[in-house]
Amino acid sequence: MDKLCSLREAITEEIEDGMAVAMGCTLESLIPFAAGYEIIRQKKRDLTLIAPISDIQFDQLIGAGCVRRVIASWVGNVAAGLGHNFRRAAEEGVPYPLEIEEHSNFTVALGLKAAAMGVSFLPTKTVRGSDFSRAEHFRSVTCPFGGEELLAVRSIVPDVAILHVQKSDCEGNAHVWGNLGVAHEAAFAAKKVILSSEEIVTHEHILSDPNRTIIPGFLVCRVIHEPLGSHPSPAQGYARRDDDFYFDYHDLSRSRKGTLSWLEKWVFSVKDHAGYLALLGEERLKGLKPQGDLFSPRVSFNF
Amino acid sequence: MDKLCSLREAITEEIEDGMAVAMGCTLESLIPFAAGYEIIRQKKRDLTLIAPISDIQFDQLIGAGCVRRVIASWVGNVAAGLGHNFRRAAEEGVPYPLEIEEHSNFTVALGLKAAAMGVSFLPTKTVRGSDFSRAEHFRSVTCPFGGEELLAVRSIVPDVAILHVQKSDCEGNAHVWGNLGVAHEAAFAAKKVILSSEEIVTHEHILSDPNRTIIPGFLVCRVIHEPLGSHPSPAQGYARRDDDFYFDYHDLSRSRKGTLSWLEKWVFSVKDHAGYLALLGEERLKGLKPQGDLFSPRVSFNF
Amino acid sequence: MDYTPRELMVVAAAREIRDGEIIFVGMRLPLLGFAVAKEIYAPRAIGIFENGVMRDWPAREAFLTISDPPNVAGSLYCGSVLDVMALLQSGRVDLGFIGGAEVDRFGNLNTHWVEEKGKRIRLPGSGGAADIATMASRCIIIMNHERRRFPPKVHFVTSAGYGNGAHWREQERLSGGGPSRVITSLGIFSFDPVTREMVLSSTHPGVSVEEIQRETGWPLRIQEDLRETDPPSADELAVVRKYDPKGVWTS
Amino acid sequence: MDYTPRELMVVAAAREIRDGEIIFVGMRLPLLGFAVAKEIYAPRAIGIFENGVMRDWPAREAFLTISDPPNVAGSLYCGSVLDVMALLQSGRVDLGFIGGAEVDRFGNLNTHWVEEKGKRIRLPGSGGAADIATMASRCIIIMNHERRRFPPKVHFVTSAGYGNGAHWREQERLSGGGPSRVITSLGIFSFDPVTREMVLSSTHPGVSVEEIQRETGWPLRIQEDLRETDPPSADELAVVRKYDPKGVWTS
Repeated sequence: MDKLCSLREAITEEIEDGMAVAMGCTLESLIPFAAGYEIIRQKKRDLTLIAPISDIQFDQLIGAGCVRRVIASWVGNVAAGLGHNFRRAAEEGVPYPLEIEEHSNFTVALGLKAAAMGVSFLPTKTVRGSDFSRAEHFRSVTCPFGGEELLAVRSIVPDVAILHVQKSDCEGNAHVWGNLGVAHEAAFAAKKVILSSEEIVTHEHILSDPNRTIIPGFLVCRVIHEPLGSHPSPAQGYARRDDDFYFDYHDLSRSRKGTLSWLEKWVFSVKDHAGYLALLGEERLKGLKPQGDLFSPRVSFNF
Repeated sequence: MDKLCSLREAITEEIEDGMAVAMGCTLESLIPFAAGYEIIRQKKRDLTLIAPISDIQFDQLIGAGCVRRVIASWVGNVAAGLGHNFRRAAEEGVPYPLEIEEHSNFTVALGLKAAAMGVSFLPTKTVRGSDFSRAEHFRSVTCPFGGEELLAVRSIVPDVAILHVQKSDCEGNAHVWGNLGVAHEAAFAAKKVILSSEEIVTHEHILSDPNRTIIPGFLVCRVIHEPLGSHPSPAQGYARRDDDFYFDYHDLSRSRKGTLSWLEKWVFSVKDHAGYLALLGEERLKGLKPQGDLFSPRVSFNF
Repeated sequence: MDYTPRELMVVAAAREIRDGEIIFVGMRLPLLGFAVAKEIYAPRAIGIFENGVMRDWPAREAFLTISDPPNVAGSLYCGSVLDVMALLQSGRVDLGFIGGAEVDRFGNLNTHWVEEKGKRIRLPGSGGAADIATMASRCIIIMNHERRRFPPKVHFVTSAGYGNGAHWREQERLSGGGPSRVITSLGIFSFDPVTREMVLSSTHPGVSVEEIQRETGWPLRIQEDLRETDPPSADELAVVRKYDPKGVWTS
Repeated sequence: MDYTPRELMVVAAAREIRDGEIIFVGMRLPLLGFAVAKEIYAPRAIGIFENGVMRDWPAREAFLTISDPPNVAGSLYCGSVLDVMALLQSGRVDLGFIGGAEVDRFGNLNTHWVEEKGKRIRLPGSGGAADIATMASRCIIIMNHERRRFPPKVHFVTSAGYGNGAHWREQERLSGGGPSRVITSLGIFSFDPVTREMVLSSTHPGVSVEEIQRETGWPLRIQEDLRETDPPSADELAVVRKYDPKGVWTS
């Protein structure tokens, strides 16, 4: 079944106000920024965002007023520091008050893994002694064998996971490489998955390396062909990180006014991701093109 | 650190009587038969064997008198049916009585995963209602969130995991592809790992595709270069399954005497795996060579 | 039309697969059934295997175990046991095929041990069968129909069906739906929606109810509109023979 | 010899790494410390990153986040957050580097919120720091030494050190060993083995005890044999500059 569509169509039809959306699940790379921009453009509201760390994506969506709640371990600007919109929302309720379900990287991963595994919790030894471990999504559980007391992490079930991948076929069978973060867990935890992909490849291409398939297509509802759809975050083999973009965002988002002008320029004034890339300009995009000769060796599936 | 050695040396120095050994963890493929034969040759005793299903490997080791206990979900001969030596040990204590920790495929995987994760149990919904779920390695645990009652699977900690892989460097960094079974879980659960490998590749070769690394070398104590070390089980890209070998074993192992003569011929009468391969003969080995042109596409790690 | 009893069983299994479903397949007859379904009724079905392999098309080459290279090459996804079991536990597997040495009137299966002439025979164990039986949305049991394999109560419950009937699965909180059919070498059974007892719903062509009763260890319950199993169509048979040209599984 | 305070901190971090250890690295100074250690003291150390990457050699190219392509290419292992956290939880990570906005006298770290002029400032949160603090065999805390960052008690415990001291970690059953050192821009601290209080063990060249006391929010405890931190050797400095030629992290 061909699931190819535009980002606009995917976000219009699959994302409803109030949904819990996992995105930015590979940490600082392959963040589905283009999808995030489209969510902002369509003025989705009251979303719950889920990820360990997704660099400035959560800050952008919070600043744009799309978010009511985050389930995360870290929200900010990884290279530059604090997330100004996250701060404004958490400190002053601007543009909206923000609920925060506090996690560590590990506990977000465990919560998603629990959902992916179909169980309501997973036990862990982590974050004992941290003040945020007293929150309601952590509870004590006793090992029925040794009697050891562990912390139970409540499962985290996204309504949707949005992932940017390197290769997908039209059915959403996707090859991903590089650091995987919690991408696999999020895809299997979510009720449905939206993929944006650097390349659309043939089904046969996917089948020629089934070990590279991180997401099987039967979990996926929409596939968008969106090269550079993770800009400014990197996509191994396809795009370097656009560091300046993060620093510029950091500077401009210091004020609410600056944030609004940033959003106007990069999101609202352009129609879609093609418009965004045009705004970045060819020269800048050329500078993000990977160089080198680092290819994986082919392996044999012969028999 | 170069960990290359002979199978004889690895088994002599790393396997002690009474140890818990995970082997055959990729189910019916990549079973480390050569390592199993060396364990038999060295007359190791009182081992606990761990795997979901490892085709005839457990039956061989039981028949050879090496085993006191199995932690498994299935012991037999996958294509031919029952495991005669398993039966004799379980029914009549021949050559030795056998303790069986009964599992399903999923619960073996969960027990190993618990150990790999460093927790004493993992919760599950499986095998409820099965008579073997009343055994002591399964206990009830209540979810501290919804109050749901789940089954806790006790962690399974192998002293050693023995894995056959397609490629390893001298330090034990290993690329594996095809079905992965519980290989990754077993490697991370075990106190140490022994690898036999179809190919020894350079360290640079491993680093050129880090997503293919299923076992990082720092978990590994010994690496053995042993082409066809999984015979008669298949190694994707390197060897087909030798079906007749399993059927012949099945026929001969029907009797205790037949088993002893099988062991004499294929294990004790040969010095090592080279001798075993010589006994199989070039013609037979040629017939197991993979054919075709099924190679994975190269992916780019450029930046 | 000429066909073997096993070819009929394969086709009966295939007819149970709906398009788009995720199926825990296994080897032998269900694998062929998956092939027939894919080629005729259910082109979008996905077959998953307990070793971590997922396929959207059955392999063309013959093989004896699910981890054999022909079943791995050209697959959709190669991962771990936990990956596929996670799908099962999270309720995403629509259908699983299982079998065993014994099945009883409530669809409980035994692959642990049986008694023959007063002697206990040890069998291989669960494998993934107990996982499928517990958690798949529905299961189909495939069995050779012999009296010793159809006792009123199995010696040991490896893979739970409906326990002792009625609300047992709900009481024991099994997450899957339980067995929906038993396809045997003689006929096809479904389960009474209230008592959860096995009910004969069709007899294979040329098989009498009496013969089935003779090979069943409890008084048969028979569906009111008992039918004869539809024989394989030419199309169905063509697919079976395409995937098992030498009759390794179906002769 | 000419060096910056940060170069000294990098070298001090490097000297804490023993050969063959598995280290949770992180970005900035610890990443450079890992490079120095690998090239000089600890050629067999393994660096792991919370995004799932494991490396046996630091990347030569500069980069700003652990998921940047230079840190991925040429790595040993690329997996998941759970893969690396499993190593931590199973007690196999020897050392982790962490930092924060505040550290207190028992080595507790805060990256959640602080107060400035009566106003609450929201910080980014734990990331992986709480995981490392709880479970690594030992942790090293790296901090700019400023009085507002060294309160007697942190506003919020993000990453637990020794809690309120003495046997707190054992009572709370934290599986890791806790912080072993605090490397600051002014000196190096260890922890009293009984009270678990931070103890000044060396002052950086040119820094007085009085200056450190001034920047510390509680009465300093000072080790009897207080030393001066060994300045970077030429070899150490050469490696720092090889990996940070433009002084992005160390100027």
